[in-house]
Amino acid sequence: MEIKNIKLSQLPAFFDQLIKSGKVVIAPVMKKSGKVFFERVQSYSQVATDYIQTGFSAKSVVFPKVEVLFSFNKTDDGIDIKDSITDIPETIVWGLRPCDGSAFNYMTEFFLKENPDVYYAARKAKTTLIAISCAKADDACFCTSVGLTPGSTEGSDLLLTTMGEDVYVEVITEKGKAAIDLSASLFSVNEERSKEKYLAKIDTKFSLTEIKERIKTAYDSAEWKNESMGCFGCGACAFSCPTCTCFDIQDEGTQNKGQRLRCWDACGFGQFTKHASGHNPKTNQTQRRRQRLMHKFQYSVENLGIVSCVGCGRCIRVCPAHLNIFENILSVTQ
Amino acid sequence: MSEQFEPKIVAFVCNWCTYAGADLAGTSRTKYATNVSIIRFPCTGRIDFMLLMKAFENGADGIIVSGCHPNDCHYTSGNFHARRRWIVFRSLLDFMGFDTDRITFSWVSAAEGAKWAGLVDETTQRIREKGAFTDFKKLDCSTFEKISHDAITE
Amino acid sequence: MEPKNQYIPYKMRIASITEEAPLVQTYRLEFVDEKDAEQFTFRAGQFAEYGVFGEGESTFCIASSPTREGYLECTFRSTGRVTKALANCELNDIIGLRGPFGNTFPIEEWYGKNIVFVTGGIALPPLRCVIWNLLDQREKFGDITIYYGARSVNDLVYKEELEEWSSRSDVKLYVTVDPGGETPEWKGLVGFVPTVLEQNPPKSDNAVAIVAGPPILIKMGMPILSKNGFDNANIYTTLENRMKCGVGKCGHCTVGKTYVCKDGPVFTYEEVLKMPAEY
Amino acid sequence: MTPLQNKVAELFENGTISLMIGYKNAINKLAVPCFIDHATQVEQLIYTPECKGNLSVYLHKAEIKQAKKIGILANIATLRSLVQLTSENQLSDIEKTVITINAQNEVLVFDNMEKVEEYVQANFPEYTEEDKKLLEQLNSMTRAERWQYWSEQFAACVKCYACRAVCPMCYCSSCTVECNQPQWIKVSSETTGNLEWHTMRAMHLAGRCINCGECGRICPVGIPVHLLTAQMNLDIEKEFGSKTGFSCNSGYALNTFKPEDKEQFIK
Repeated sequence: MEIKNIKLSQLPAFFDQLIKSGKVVIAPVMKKSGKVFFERVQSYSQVATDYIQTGFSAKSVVFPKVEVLFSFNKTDDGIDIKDSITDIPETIVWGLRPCDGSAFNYMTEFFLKENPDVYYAARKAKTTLIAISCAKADDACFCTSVGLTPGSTEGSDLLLTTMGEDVYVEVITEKGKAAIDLSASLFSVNEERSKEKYLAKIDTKFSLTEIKERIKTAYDSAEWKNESMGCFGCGACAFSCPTCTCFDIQDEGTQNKGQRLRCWDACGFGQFTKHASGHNPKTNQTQRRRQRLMHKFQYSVENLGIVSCVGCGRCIRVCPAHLNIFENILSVTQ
Repeated sequence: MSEQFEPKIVAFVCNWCTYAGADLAGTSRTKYATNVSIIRFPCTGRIDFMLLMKAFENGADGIIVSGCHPNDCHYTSGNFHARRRWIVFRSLLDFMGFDTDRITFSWVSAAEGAKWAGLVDETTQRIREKGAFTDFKKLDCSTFEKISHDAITE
Repeated sequence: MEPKNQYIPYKMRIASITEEAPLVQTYRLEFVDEKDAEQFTFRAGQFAEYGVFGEGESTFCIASSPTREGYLECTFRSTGRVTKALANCELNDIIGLRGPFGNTFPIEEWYGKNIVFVTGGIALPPLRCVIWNLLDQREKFGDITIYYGARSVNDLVYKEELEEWSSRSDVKLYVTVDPGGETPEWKGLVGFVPTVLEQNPPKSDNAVAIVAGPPILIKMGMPILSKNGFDNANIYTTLENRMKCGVGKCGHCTVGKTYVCKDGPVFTYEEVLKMPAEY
Repeated sequence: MTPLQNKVAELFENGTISLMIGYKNAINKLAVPCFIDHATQVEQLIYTPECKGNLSVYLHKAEIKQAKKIGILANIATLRSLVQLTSENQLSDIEKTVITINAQNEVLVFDNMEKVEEYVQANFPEYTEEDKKLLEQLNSMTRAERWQYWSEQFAACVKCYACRAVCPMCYCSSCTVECNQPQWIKVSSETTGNLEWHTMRAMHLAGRCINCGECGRICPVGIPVHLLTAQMNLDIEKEFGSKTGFSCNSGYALNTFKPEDKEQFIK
């Protein structure tokens, strides 16, 4: 891995080069509500710098909340179908956290390993991820418990760590290299150093190896009921989660002209598994929340070998009932 | 000669008064604007606000909602309930910044064929001056552009 | 090579429509594009996503046998938005089809064995595909026994084919209707499928059983067969959960870690027992 | 043990309640709902200014209803929703004991709704300063500005339906958004559909919303959705003189009428 250095004061200049490259730049922006969200920006002045975590993850860059799969148009001699994969712009995501970066690793594995998803593939190929390591954390952060750190490089293309007046730049992939090559003169050579001192301190909440072992038998735990009692069955946790990939396919328009869309869906919704006959295999919130948590820590490990929770803490922060995923996991694996 | 904008007006009317009033306007050969499409309901109490939203979503430029005068409801009180609902709905739309002038509420009895004709003429003229209703379309353009091209979270 | 876009449907023309029962219809579908027809192959047990443009997609098994080439058939009951729109389609209308998806019944492994089918209601279509597949190569199999039940006489599907099967000497057919669903003319059995199965137990030696039906029939039927000496690995079922994508992505059909759409829909009782009972 | 914990333990011991819905400590200094079914667990119970969540929404849950005798720790908003729910005949099948803590930090136990109603009427809450300010700001805008404001807000909505999920008044077992024949509200989240969803929600809650503000507080994208129903309540009070969550017999403003209702816009 190549290590570079850039002066903290030069970051805006680097950012301007990214904008000038004509690519779409998505960065965290502080909204009026005081929450920070990823948004398309035009200059560095719009970018929020003082925040712990964005409200939603950057997954929408590769897995938008609504995506047109194809459009159709009935004609005299049949029906025209036009897919929508063309026209995806080159995109740079600035300022995502290392946990979010590693979430892209999971998403890529999930979407592309088996039955590759062409829409994801097309978007991912055109996305560059510039991560910034965390100097601050709050009680909801638990990346260190799921095998990551506030300075993990997994999944990102470039990782920036502020060290006083300097920014320590880890060039992880070719895409990252291409990004810094846009303003090569701003970067100087640097040698590998420990980032430790500049990273947020996050206590581990549990031992991942132990949890992975124990959750194998946790399905029947009586604690699920108690832990899910507070769950309202909304989709806030799933929609804000960087690794939740469930979606719905819906047609909009008329039978003559319209679009087939895919849009985010959440396993917490009561209707998520309901059959046309009215039969619902998952009748209560206990089963639904168990599915979500077991998926993160058990099923994705069995299917893909990856724990699909990255410890970003978003589901804890957005939960209307303030349910806490790591406390839930701890209690059901007791 | 420049093409004049012809608005699409949807009228939600009750079966017993306004529909009969409109019928009277027709049988009396009263001339009035042809922009209106009438949808007949058993009672104004049945006219759900979502129907009005859907009409706008599907391309209406203006809406007329009309039924029996107070105390004349075929079902005794349907229009009283409707009136309360309209008061609230109209103030909600206003609070959301929706142009409430695009919706005309009225009482037209079975004998008021002339009132009906005048109401349609007046509404058509008002909407014609306002121009096409594009607020919803603009919203969709902006989100779809965002969704498919910018791919951003918000 | 670019991977195929799995969300773009084939265009299918409705070639014939058969009324099977109240609200239940069978459509015969033919590919609009001949190139698609050449490429498309499937095996017994697989399903597809049938879509009405502008309304959405719905999931059913392919009801025709792969041994009958040149067309596909699907049988569905109109209950929801999509199936109702589908039922409103007319002859020669074009609908979308994605698939085939999922795994298949291991028919080659069954050569020389006795086969028992247990099914109810609108779950006969997925097994009809298998039944014809076997009947079209009848000599390769031992006895074929079919248990089929429906809510009422009217609700029995494929009435003509049931006639045909019952008149064949090489098929043993038990047709039953739920108590109260019989008509004065009804000469068959009356009783729920599991009851009929218990009263007329199939022989388990050198046999495999296939159970398909509403979840309740699967949950009740498989233990009965198991108790009758069938090896759990020789009892097959086809699960059907709510599905959207068909390719193991959308998450609707999961039973624990299992995606019914790509790991199934065909499972053995042995596999089902290892899964949570969320189907 | 705090007075609250003592009181709840006592209620368990004398058999008044078999399930207690309260709050316990959560991370980031927040309070999370907790469900206690035995006197030995009462030490988890807290009551702090952070206990904002409206617990009455849990009374609609089948799992909770199974418990025969329910104790519920209620802040003033929760008390109001209990009153409103009672007036809508939603709580008649539940044997409940309501516990609240007043401004003097005394633990009060109400064993019937008349007492709750009396307490609510004596302590009827005003709109918060923040909400008042926001409403004033919005009302002083031009129509076009308000449209702009709400369009931007609704564009951010992701249709997670958390606003519906936390609302004690949203108790329908099947919601209009889940109806797809016809599809009233689009499933995908785009602005018109989002606007229709919020319009529908506000209309269905107008005159029933008890201003707890939960929907706005918990919105993951920060849309102040509670302002819609808050404004509706102001209008309804002005037009029809009815207050929500004020009396157990008041019913619902849009479910009734007066022949003398006034308006200026019906021609």
